[in-house]
Amino acid sequence: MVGPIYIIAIALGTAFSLGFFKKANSNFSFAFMLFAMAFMTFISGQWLYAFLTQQQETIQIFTAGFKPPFSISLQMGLHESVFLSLINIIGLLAAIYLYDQLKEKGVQMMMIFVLLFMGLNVVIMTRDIFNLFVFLEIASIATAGLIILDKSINATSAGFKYIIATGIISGILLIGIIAIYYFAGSLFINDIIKLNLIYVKGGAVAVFLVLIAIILELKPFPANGWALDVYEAAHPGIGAVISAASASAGIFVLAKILPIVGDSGYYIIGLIGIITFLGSNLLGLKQDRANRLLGYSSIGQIGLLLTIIGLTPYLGDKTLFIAFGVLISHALAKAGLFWLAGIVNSEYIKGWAAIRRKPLLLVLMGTFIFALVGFPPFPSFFAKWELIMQLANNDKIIWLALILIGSFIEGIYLFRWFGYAIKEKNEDLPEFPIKLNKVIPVSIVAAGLYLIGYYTGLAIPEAAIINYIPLIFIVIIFALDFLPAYVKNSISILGLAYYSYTIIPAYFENDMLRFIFVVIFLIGGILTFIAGYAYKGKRRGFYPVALIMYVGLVQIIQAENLLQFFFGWELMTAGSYFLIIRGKKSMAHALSYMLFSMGGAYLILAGFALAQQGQMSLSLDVLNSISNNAFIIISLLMIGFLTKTATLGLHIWLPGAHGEAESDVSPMVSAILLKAGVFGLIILLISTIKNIETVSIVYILGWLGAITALIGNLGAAFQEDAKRLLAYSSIGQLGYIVFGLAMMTHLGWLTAFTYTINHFMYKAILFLTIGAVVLRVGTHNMYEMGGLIKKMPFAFIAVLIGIIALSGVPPLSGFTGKWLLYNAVILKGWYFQGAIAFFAGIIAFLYLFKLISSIFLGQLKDNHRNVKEISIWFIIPIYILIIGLMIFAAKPELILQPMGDIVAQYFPDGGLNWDGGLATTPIGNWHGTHIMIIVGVMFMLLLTWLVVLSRKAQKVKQFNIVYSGERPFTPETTHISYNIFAGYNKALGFLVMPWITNFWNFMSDIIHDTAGFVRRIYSGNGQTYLAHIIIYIVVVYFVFFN
Amino acid sequence: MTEDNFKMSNKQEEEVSKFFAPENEKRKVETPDGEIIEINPLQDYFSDARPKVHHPNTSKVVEKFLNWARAESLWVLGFGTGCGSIEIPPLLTPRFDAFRFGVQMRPTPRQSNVIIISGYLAVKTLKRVIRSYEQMQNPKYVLALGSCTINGGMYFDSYNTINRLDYYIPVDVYVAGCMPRPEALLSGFGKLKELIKAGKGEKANEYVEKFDWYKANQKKIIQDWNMPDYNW
Amino acid sequence: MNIDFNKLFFTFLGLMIVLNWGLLMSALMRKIGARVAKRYGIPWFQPWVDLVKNYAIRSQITHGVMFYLGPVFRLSGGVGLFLFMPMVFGSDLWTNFSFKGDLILILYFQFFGMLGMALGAGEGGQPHSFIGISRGLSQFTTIEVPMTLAVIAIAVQYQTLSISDIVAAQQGGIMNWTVFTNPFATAAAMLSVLGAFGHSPFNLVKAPNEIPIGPPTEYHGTYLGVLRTNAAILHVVEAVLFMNLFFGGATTWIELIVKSFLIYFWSVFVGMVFPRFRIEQSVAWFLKIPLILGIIAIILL
Amino acid sequence: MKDLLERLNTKYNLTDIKYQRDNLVFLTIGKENTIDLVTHLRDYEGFTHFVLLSCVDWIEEGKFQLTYFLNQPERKYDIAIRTMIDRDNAEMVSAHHLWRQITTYQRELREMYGINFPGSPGVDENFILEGWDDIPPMRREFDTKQYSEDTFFPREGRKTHDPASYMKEKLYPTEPTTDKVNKTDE
Amino acid sequence: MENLNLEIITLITGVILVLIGIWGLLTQKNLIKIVIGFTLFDTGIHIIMVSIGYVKNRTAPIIDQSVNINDVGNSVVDPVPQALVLTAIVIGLGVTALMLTYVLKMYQKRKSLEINNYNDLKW
Repeated sequence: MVGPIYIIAIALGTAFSLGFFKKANSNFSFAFMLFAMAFMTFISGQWLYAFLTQQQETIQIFTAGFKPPFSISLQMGLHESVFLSLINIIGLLAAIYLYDQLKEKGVQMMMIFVLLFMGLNVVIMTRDIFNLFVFLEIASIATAGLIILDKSINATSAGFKYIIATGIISGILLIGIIAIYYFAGSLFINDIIKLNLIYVKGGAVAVFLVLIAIILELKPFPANGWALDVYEAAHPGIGAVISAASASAGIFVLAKILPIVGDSGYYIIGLIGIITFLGSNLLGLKQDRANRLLGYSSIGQIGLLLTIIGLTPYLGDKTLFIAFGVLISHALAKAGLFWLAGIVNSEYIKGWAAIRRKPLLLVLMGTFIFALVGFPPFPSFFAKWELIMQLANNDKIIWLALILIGSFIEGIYLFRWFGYAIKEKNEDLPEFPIKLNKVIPVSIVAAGLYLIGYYTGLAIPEAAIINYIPLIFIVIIFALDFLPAYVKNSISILGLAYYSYTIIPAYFENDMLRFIFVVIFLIGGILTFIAGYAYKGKRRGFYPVALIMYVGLVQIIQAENLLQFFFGWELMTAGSYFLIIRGKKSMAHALSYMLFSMGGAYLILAGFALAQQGQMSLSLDVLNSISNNAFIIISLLMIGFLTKTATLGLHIWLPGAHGEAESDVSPMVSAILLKAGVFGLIILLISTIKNIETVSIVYILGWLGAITALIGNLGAAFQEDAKRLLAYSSIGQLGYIVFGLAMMTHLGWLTAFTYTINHFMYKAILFLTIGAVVLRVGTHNMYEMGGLIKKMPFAFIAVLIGIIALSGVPPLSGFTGKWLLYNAVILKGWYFQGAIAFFAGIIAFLYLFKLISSIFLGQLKDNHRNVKEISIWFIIPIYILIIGLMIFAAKPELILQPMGDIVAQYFPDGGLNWDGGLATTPIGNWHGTHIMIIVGVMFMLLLTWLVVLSRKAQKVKQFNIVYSGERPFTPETTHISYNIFAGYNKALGFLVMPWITNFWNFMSDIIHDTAGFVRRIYSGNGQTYLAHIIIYIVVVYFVFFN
Repeated sequence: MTEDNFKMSNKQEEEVSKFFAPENEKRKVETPDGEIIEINPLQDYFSDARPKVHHPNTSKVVEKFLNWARAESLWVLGFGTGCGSIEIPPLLTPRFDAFRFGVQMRPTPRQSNVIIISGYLAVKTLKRVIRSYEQMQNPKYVLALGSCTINGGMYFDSYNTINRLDYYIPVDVYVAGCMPRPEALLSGFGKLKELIKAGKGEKANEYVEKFDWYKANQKKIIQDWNMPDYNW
Repeated sequence: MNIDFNKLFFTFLGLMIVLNWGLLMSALMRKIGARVAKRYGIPWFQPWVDLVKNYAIRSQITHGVMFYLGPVFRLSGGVGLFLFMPMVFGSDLWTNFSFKGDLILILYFQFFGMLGMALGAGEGGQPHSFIGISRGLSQFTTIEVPMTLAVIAIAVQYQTLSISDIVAAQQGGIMNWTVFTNPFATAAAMLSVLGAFGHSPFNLVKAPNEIPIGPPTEYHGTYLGVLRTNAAILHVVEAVLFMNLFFGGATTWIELIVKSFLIYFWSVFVGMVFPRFRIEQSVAWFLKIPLILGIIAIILL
Repeated sequence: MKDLLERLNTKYNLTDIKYQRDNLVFLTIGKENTIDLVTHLRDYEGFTHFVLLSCVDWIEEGKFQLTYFLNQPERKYDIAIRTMIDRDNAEMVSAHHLWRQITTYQRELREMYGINFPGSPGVDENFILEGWDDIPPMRREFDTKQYSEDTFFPREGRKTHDPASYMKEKLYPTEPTTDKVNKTDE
Repeated sequence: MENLNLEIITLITGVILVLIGIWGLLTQKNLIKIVIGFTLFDTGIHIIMVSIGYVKNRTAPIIDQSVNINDVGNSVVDPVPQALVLTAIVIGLGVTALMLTYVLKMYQKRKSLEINNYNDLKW
């Protein structure tokens, strides 16, 4: 094994010998330097390997043969090796990345670069506090030297601010060190630790000075203006090094000296950390320059790490795992993003739209963003999970809340940025050159993130059972992205079919509840995929993300423990986010979807954490036995799930997200995805049936559901956009489902299940059909269509059946749901809610009529005279669903009876009595088949009669209408569709005023304005930043000693 | 009466086209697929089918019964042309009460059986009358009111008022006078009922049989004939 | 499913009775209206004549399949309501295909015809039809709110969703009728019935002089005959529904005829007195007074 | 009213002033000053209400006489401004910028007399006559009776009487009279 | 004053220098003066370091004849701070040099030594 001392030796040797090379030999000198960096990486990696696999003991290295305190000592342990490896790998990759710059600047710059990493390496390894100072200084001087790499005036002035600030900080560190020496008489950290200087008068100040200096090196909010300038102005390659390597080293140093401070330091560090985390992310909200945004994010992540360190006493032995997970995600993702910034070379985040010309880079960016925010399968996901769980176990609710809020705010700007990258206009953006040496490091860190994420997952027992095989399938699909769409479509369908084949039969045997949902998810997925054949071209990126969503959904079903559930939930969210953002105008909608989903997910996370508190288990059963805080826990989880079901107040993301999505994505995200929220609610309510708090919560939930149904339907009635209309309709329908579940009776739940199945079928039919029509006619606006029945009879029939079913008119299956609903309402005694729900159901007629008549009836427009029937690939799934709908309508007992058995497990009383096809409740009965037959026979008889009477009718064309003696001239002026419910709007429009949208906008404005106001502290003047540092020290001093 | 001579000749079409409003002219539109198609409004939006003769029921008894029903249920199109239109509303007042005789007003030609040409008929109005008349369904009757419909009345020398209604649409009953009082109108309804019950209310078929003659007359005075030959 | 021909026969007979009674009733109402205006009015057989005349129209046009199906839907709605409505209480033969739990079915089946008709008229492409339909749907949705509250109130009061059972519970004296046991629900329902029958002040759906007859503008001849047949049936059946729910039902056809006449007359009576509402006025009106009455009815449960 | 006219007289050359009533006056002004006067009356004298625009065909003099009829709502004055324009190549400055409703009158005059009002919105559109291609019917050289006979299939046997003598004969048939038929229309 | 011995004096001098340095850093607008402020601050720290290592009545930590070899621990001042201060001075020198380089570069680019002219980056 190569001794760690050689790292220093090699680095120093390289740095010195580089001086001998001529400028002309820059390629050779670069190779030389690269070799040195690689060797340093190798050494640290080899130690890491040894520690991980061969139970290597921690070793101390005494320089010059003396023992401390007489000599400087280095230490090489597991932690050191991890950090060294991380830093050196980043250094190596950064060197590759900076090839052009280093070569251009020559050997001096290479020297500085190597020296920086030498400094960082020693900082990690050293156990001598003064040595620490020296190498910190070397590192920061080297950094300042590297900042000049970018010749712009901004970089220079930022570098000046940086060096002034670090100068002050190191001065303070120096005073602290010398004071420590004065009190301790030693510079050897291990010795100092033993002395407990913090309890010595004066010694405490010394320790404080060291501590604050190290913390200031980590750029705490708000004393960090100098660092932000550097992040913004320095070359992105340098920014990456500062953000990833230097910050990691700083964190390690802090951890190293923390024992000196003792337990009293944790609190202050935690406080500083959380303030930094929240403050920095908050200010990041207003930021529109990419590099500076990255700076804010970096500081925020470091703040999170500080918080984690500060919370060590509560996190116990999990601290390392959590900190490591967060740090590695941060370091790799941030390095990657900075490097990407260097490639894209755009000052403003809107300019990042250029990145999507290179899909690979976009994928990499997505990887980093999702890793930063903490999505599976990245290490930060598992770290965050453990963090939240441990905080909850230790009753640190406020910390938990603050961390989640901070993460949420970070998500806002990161996803906004990502949204710009995917969707902002990029036609007039400049081209950027793409170089292999720049892409390779980025790719390597991205791959590293996945790999480490996988292994991190293995480290948690609950996560270890997650089935990664479907994800591998997705990776394969992703790798096949160059194939044409139909091939990938076929592969995806086969994959889903095989997936269904492997898991559905088992559920059919054992668990009907999950069986229903898994059928909706997977069979629904297959059906919607069939429609994908209608698309030409490659549909880049569509199949992987769609499959991610389905895998996530199935994970939710399969989940045996909370972590697995949450894993699936986040996976589903990520996949659906990508699906939604594929729509033409859906950037803002995808963002609001993501934010609501993220907020909901964090609430769920908090709820899970509190639920498992004190139960020493993560299995889903913990929900059964929530004891304390039950009200809060159930509310949190419920609100979390309600964001997915788009219940009133949390619904504003849905219309845009579903309305703007692609034609075959809308049914995926509406008919299928929303059911995830329903499933979550069901799981929650099943588990908490016995809980006393549930009663009051479901009462509120019932009202919410009913009002959601009303507002959703009313909103739909005033839409002019066909897909938005359907989206609002989804809100209303989900309101019914929530209402049914909230009743907590047998019939109520049966209603909810019926609606779930029905909504899946008819909303899929409607969305697929309307989507297909939209594909043909090229507009969403209903008033621009009309008279398409002559051109698209199949589509018309599908929509007709869909709306008859949706509206609940007998004899189709919608009536099944309505009949159950009213029985349930009357037996439950929720009359007002029932009346509201009924009113909502009737309003459905308004929008359904508008939907079908504006599109298919009335006047055919000029430019649609030649449109064709909707694509056969849409017709196939639509008619399969129609057959399903018909079967459900004619033989409801086929599904209702087994569903009744499921519900009876939880609500044994008050179910339906079945006698053949006759369903009976205490207050009435109903026979679906008979009604179908009676209505059908009657209809056919009457039709026959009319046909006999008027078989010779003359067929006429569309303008052959009564027009008061005149004649119509254009179809546009003859077709009445726009705002046809104006009178209704006058009377009831106040109900659909965008109160809720306004509320959320107001919230968003408040946060953004606060950010805009607070960030004025960063005046751009170096002296102000110094003043910040000094004031900060004073303030923290008083906090620390109080 | 073949299909060919029913359609307008090219020359006719050209002559007519100079009066067309812009909406009537052929226009080019872009389909959603980006293809350019030409729209010919008159052909694409209007049925150009020829009206058919609808023969009475072969069974005399049935036809008699149906004629009785038709006579007892005269639905009048609410269409006022000249000064006579002011004489129609009193029909519905307690003084005259045409409802007694099964006369009711309908607002749409599709549901009406009787059109009352109530007085002088300007050329511009004639066009609307023809449209409305053609939109009525087969057993349909025309009740012409006032001397203007007979020979032009006091407008016999007007440049813009027709003189003889029966050159343009077949008239069942004339009610003379300038203006005839509502009593006379009621008597006209009585006459019409007699005609219908006698099976003589087949003017609708006559219109179809002498279609070309009627059309020629109509087109002679309606210069901007911007509609299909039969308004279904 | 074994077909009970006896039942079918009586159902058909009942349909004929209802149809003819509906036609006669409409004639009577117009006669009464005429007499109020000091006119002689139409002959009592005028509706039949009109019906025969309409079926006897020789020529017809069609705008398309849905246009053709619209009246069929509409008549199916009316006949379907009849089929599921128990007509004469205590008689096996005159209860049609009603079953225990038909109340909800009937509430929703009303829409079957409306929706079909709206679609048919929509394919006609007539702008006035669209206006009429939008008004009709707007108004009908709000009518249903007080109506539903009333229905829920009595469904809870009698703990059943079966019309027959509701009628049964009202037997045994006039004081057992819902109108006395639950006056608020009855009031709410009787106000909403004004809108359901579509007489003034709630007749702007058809508003003959404003938008020529609204939805059926394009319908004529046989179609119109079908629509008129439906109107006759529907008016009686709806009156019977209210009779069954609030006025103790009927044990004989005579009672049914008298009661349905009075219920229908109520809406005609109001229509004689009040002028027409605009759509936003009628929507707002139904959401004010009848709704409050309905809410009181629920609160009092 | 008098002082109004005095004021106007100082600015414009008014001729043929004729008082119909105390508050209604007809006056004539040259074609080129007409719109100027009308504008002045509207803007400074409060004649904000435009009543009508009419035309008389003086075929013998080869002129059309246009009359702009204005009303002053405050003091209830009416003023009618006449102007003579050439019959051949009849053209008048449009006043649609003063009152939008005047376009209707101008359209009518365009159709009925063939007077052009360049720039008036929609002046060339059909007003009452759809597709008229003869000389404008209100011009006196247009023989409307001839046109009617040529076009509208006159019914045979029409008789026209002098109402006075015809009614006298009808009512007092005992008096010996000769046949007073003036004209027989074929 | 009896207590006012050398170590206190140096300590106070050092603290005063540090304070002057900070004052200069915070208030001076000229880049050069800021750098001077920093050097003052740095020097002050060095003096503080030295003063901490000083023990009254002891000699310099150079082992020669003047020092009793057996009583080194009690007769010389602590050598470590003095060793440290050397390193610190070197580092301070490096930092100062770098700062001046920056000032030079900034001046070359914008021909101004006002720090207020270099706040393009903010927020």
